[in-house]
Amino acid sequence: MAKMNLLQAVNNALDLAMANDKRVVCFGEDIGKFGGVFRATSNLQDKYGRARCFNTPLTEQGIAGFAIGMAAQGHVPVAEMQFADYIFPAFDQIVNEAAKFRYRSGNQFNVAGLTIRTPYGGGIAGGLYHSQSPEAYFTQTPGLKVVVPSTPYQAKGLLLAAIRDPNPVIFFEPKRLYRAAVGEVPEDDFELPLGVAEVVKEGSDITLLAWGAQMEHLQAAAGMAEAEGISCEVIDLRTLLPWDVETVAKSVKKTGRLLITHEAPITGGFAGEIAATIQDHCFLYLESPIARVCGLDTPFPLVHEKEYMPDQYKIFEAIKNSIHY
Amino acid sequence: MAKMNLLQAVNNALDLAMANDKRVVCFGEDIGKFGGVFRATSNLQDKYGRARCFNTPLTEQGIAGFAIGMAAQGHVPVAEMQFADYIFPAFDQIVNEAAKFRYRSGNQFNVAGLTIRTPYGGGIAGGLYHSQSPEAYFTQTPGLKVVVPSTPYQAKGLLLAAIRDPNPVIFFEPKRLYRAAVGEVPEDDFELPLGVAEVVKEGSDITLLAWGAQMEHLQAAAGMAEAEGISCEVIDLRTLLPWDVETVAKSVKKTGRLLITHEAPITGGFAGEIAATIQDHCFLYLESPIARVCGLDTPFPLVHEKEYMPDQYKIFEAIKNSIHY
Amino acid sequence: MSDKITHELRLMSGFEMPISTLSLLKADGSLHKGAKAPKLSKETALRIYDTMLFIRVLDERMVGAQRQGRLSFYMTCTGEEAAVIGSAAAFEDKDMIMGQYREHGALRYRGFTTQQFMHQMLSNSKDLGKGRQMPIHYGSNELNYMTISSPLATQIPQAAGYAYAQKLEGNNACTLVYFGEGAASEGDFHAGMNMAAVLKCPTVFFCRNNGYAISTPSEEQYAGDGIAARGVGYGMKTIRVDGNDVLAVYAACVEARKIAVENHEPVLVEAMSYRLGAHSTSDDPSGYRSREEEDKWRAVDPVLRMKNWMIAKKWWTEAEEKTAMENYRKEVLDTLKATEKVPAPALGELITDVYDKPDANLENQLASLREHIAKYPEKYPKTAASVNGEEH
Amino acid sequence: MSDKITHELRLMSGFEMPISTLSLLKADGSLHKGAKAPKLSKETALRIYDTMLFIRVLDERMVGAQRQGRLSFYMTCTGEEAAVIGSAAAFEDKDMIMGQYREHGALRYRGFTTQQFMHQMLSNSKDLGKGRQMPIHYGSNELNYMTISSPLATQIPQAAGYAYAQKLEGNNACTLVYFGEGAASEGDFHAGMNMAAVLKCPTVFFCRNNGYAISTPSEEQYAGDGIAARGVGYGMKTIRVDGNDVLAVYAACVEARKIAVENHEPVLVEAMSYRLGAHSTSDDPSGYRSREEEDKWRAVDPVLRMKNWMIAKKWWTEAEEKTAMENYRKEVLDTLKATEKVPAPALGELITDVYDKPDANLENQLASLREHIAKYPEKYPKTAASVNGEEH
Ligand SMILES: Cc1ncc(C[n+]2csc(CCOP(=O)(O)OP(=O)(O)O)c2C)c(N)n1
Ligand SMILES: Cc1ncc(C[n+]2csc(CCOP(=O)(O)OP(=O)(O)O)c2C)c(N)n1
Ligand SMILES: [Mg+2]
Ligand SMILES: [Mg+2]
Repeated sequence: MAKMNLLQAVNNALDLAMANDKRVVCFGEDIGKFGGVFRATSNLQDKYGRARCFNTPLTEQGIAGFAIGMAAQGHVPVAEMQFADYIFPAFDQIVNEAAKFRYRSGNQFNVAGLTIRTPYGGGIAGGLYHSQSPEAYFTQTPGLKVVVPSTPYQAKGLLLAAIRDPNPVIFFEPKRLYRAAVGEVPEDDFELPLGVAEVVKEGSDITLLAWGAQMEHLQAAAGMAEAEGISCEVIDLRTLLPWDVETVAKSVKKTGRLLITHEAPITGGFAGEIAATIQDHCFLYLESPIARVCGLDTPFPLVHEKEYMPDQYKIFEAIKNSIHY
Repeated sequence: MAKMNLLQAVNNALDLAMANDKRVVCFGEDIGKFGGVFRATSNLQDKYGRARCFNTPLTEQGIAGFAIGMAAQGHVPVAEMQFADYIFPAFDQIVNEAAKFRYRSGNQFNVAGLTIRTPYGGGIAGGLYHSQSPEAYFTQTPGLKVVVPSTPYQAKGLLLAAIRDPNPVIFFEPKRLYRAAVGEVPEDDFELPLGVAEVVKEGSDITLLAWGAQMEHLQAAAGMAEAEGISCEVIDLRTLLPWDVETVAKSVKKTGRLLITHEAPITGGFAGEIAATIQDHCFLYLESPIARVCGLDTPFPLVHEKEYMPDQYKIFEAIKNSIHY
Repeated sequence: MSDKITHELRLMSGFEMPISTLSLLKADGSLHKGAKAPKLSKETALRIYDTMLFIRVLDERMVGAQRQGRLSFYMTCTGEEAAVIGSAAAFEDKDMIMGQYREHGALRYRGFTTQQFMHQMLSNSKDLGKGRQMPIHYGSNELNYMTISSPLATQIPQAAGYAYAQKLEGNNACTLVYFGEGAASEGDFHAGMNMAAVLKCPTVFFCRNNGYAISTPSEEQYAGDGIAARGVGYGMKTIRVDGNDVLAVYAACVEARKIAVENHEPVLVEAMSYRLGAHSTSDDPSGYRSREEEDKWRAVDPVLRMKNWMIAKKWWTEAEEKTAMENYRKEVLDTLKATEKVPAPALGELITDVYDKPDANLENQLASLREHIAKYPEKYPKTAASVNGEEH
Repeated sequence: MSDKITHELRLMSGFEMPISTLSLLKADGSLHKGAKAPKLSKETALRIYDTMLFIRVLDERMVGAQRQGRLSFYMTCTGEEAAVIGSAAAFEDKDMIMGQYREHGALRYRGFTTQQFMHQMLSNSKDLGKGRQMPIHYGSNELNYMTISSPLATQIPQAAGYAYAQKLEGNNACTLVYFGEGAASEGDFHAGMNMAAVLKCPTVFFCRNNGYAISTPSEEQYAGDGIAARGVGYGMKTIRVDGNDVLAVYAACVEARKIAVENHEPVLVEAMSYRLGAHSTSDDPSGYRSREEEDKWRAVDPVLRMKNWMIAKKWWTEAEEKTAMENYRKEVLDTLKATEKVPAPALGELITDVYDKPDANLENQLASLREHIAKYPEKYPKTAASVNGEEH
């Protein structure tokens, strides 16, 4: 075990992936010599050469298309989108191409090796275009896997699993935690399974669900609630597509209550999908409406970032509302 | 009143909009001399000249960006995306630019005049790339309005309202109904309000909700259910963003049951958002889980189109399940 | 950037010299004065020409079949056979081909059988694509021919990436990617061309400039000197050829492949041609172009031009032509007829290949669907039988 | 397309003649032999130079303020002042300017006040953008300067559309759009340039080629003859200028604007320059480029070059320079200090301008938020006061 922050965990996972499989190739804007604007790819060019770790021209649609082509050939591209806010020019390549590659060809071709990494989320004074959490834009797309780690440990284990998973994976990294989250991470190669949620803490009164950076707020709120005698079961979803309905439903059948939180705007966010599914699976068990504590239905505002964010106080209030419904 | 099919209603709305406001300009791939691959813009170039109705080069991101620029200047662009399946290259311009234009500038600038029209949906043997219903990709985006008509009457009234609405509007046209849906449409200029759902038929046992082409299946299913003595309240949502929570919630409080249907894959589709919101608003009134009858979580398959579609039989079965829960 | 400095203000308004077009073969099948024919064996020439004839027949018969309602959709290659087949012939089997959709000639050249064409177009259980895409969206892993995807130009940056991976692999293979002059307006074109140039990908970009994108003529598509001028702008070796001249196309592509594979760098080939038929069976060109224009191009038919050359070389006769055409007509129609009896893919294929394996969610959706179909078998005639016991 | 035919196979591998760079002014402020200075009044020259000095001061002081934590973020124009301000000066106030982000010199030239700059950078209630975007995302309707948007290159097709609308309006105005050589790799660049050329939009595309996109040098950005070569490919009148030569920039832009407005067609100007500072305050260039390289470019400083010219013309003196710099330093720091006291925008602004009016959903969200903040005022210091009665 070693102490790593989330960024180091990502860098370490990439390093191991490249060391163990020469088909693994990393590229994106500024990721070469410079090591990326967040330094997630530091030293990789020195270690593995320019052919396997390189800067691309500034074109997200090109990066995604290029990565798809490499993956179709049998290589294992790990492409970086500099910010999740800038993934949209690549949207067509991701949802129309990568996601449908295997299906449309009757499995003649696939992009098994494809992974797209991108830092997402607010809390860094980034305003409209350095704060978005666009995961729900991708969860409507069969064929993709969508993964969001919340700790350095998860970042390493899930990223290694994502790179090796035989399906295209969008890997959202919580950039607010890049340096802020520090934890013990095994130095060896290891994987955490995709599609499996983690029950972080058991409890009996309410199930609290989140992923990525939002886990921090969720756990703080759970702490506040526990202090008032509310027993919280805390779940980290980890993979959003395909998501672990079973673990969540099982928990809600036990607690009778569910709260979901994400940073993205509430309307159309992934909490809606979860709520819709769980009210169906757990209808007779629910003691109060499934609560969603999410971003407002506005673009991400710089100056009112604090007010916009679904923070621990908002979550705590919603927990109490749910309990006292 | 005149008998028109949905295509004629669209063409008629464009014609009136161009006649009444010389700032209205139509463009897109093949929409000029040829009148569009579906002929929605027939005769408009002859009538209003090449400067106001023209072919563009083949670039959806360019079309959207160009339209945004025109709208920012104060013109009223009505841009066509040839198929909704091909709207994704324009995704960044739509969700990062058009949707956020007014907000990010503090209302210094806006794209009030912008409307993007695009034919969507299956049932025409189009396979993966001529069948998609991508509305939910846009309903996560504050700042946009998303409108889907289901009849020639609505097509005209809503399109005229969309063109004149002081916000960017994505207008999805149900292409399966272009020629199949025929109805009485006022010849004069008229508008139907955006953001307001239509209660198509009152009933007391269950609320059935859809939009666009799916209304046809929904009404057929309602007919089957009524024949078995189930009284259905049928609602056409018409505008998906911002959507009419009040009308739907009021109905569900009365009937105690809700079924939502759309063609897009169930996971991440807009039915999830509606279900999540309504279970919150109507928790104590619900007598059975909110049902979603939607497309499967696969790309749109050509040969199994019939099996994939949420047709009247699937809806009918789901109505019975809900009633007998 | 050059170090060329000027002190006189002058805007460039085009090339100092417009890009010229390589042309070797005259319409009568003889060589232009000064033109040098590429090395082309009789065997290869016959294979190219045979493929041309097959494609002519296939296109003609399938358009007919579509009119009869036996097929939902079709697109022809008519007028562009020399560009498509002449280019494909210059590559090796190990090279990947990524098409736009109008390049079934290249696929045929590689050995796709008449039967395979029919399976795809009829979306049956033997279609390699499992019936999921519209007719003409062929693909074959065995033949290194990437499955066609409808969204335009997406294959262009993919071809750069594919070729880059081939370069890493070190097996002296390259990628040949086709696209229309219309698709070249997409952002993906720019992204792919520029990346290939900067990252030195062994990709041959082959633009079929056939004058139209559906109804949009090339004057409404671009204002510059075609697509070739852009290649030069990307710093890419570029050549423009007469797309109706099979020798010019072949010669340019042999050279392009050589540069791509030996220098590890991309090459752009722009073939000037004309789409003689409608855009697709859903289109009617009389709404946007004249008969006269079409006739002008019909007079420089690429197949006829090659035939004249072949006959002049005594590699081909009118009698052989007649037999070949008759045989292909019969083969195509017989195969179509027989293939109409092949059943649709099993219902289970609805959920395979979304992921490497269906997840629990998809398995549940399929199970519900099976139950539903069992209740309403008459509403789902394609799959009811397979649900009722014939399938597990 | 040209009718030029060749029978000899030859690939083009670059321009027959590389694109030359217009240069008028030498580093010492004298004109090159044979160079003709553009008509530039003393008044305009002084306004350009004054703007340069202000921007130098603003950049220097704001980088400092950012280091002190008084500002979250900043980007400088250092090294590119001649390109940005020299170009803006060639346009009329009615022309729309769409920037990328490094063109605050153009905004200043139009009259944006020091106070307005500060309001924006401090995200306060007087910021025209209502504090929603990061520092340096200026915009002013009054000054026809479109609000900056972070996603790169999106403004390029928008500028084509804006200009097309100006043409329809018939008011002899055009759109000037700035972008970097990095942004020119985006698909939107291709889309916008090609559309402007085909649809004859009065847009002047101004590429600031400053050698880097964050850490990526231009050799890893493109392989061709810069961005100018692409303009020629789109059939667009194109000129490359020495971006550190204010006279060359100004002269080229006067001509470009004339062509755009009179002929209704786009023009591309590529200004060759260098980003002397870091990409932004979040960047440290020592990780990817050498001091020597920077020094080479510092030696051809555009502001100094203009100063030398102004002094030679007796339009400017060292004494005036000293006073101007001192005044601006004081003005900038005083204004910064005073502006730090201006309160944040009211909470209600969180939901305005999403639509023309907030809908019921947004009103409800705001109402809940107010209630929440009233319960936890200490957690939301920026807005708690406004919730507790100071605001309705
Ligand atoms: C992204 C996208 N936009 C639009 C279409 C619809 N479409 C199909 S073919 C076509 C024209 C293509 O023209 P070109 O590239 O010149 O090829 P050609 O048909 O002439 O061979 C269009 C607009 C599409 N398939 N994909
Ligand atoms: C679509 C998009 N991708 C990535 C970024 C992140 N980014 C901001 S500036 C920049 C470099 C831009 O370089 P260039 O266009 O040359 O302008 P310069 O900074 O040199 O003035 C990058 C990659 C962005 N803002 N938008
Ligand atoms: Mg074409
Ligand atoms: Mg730059």
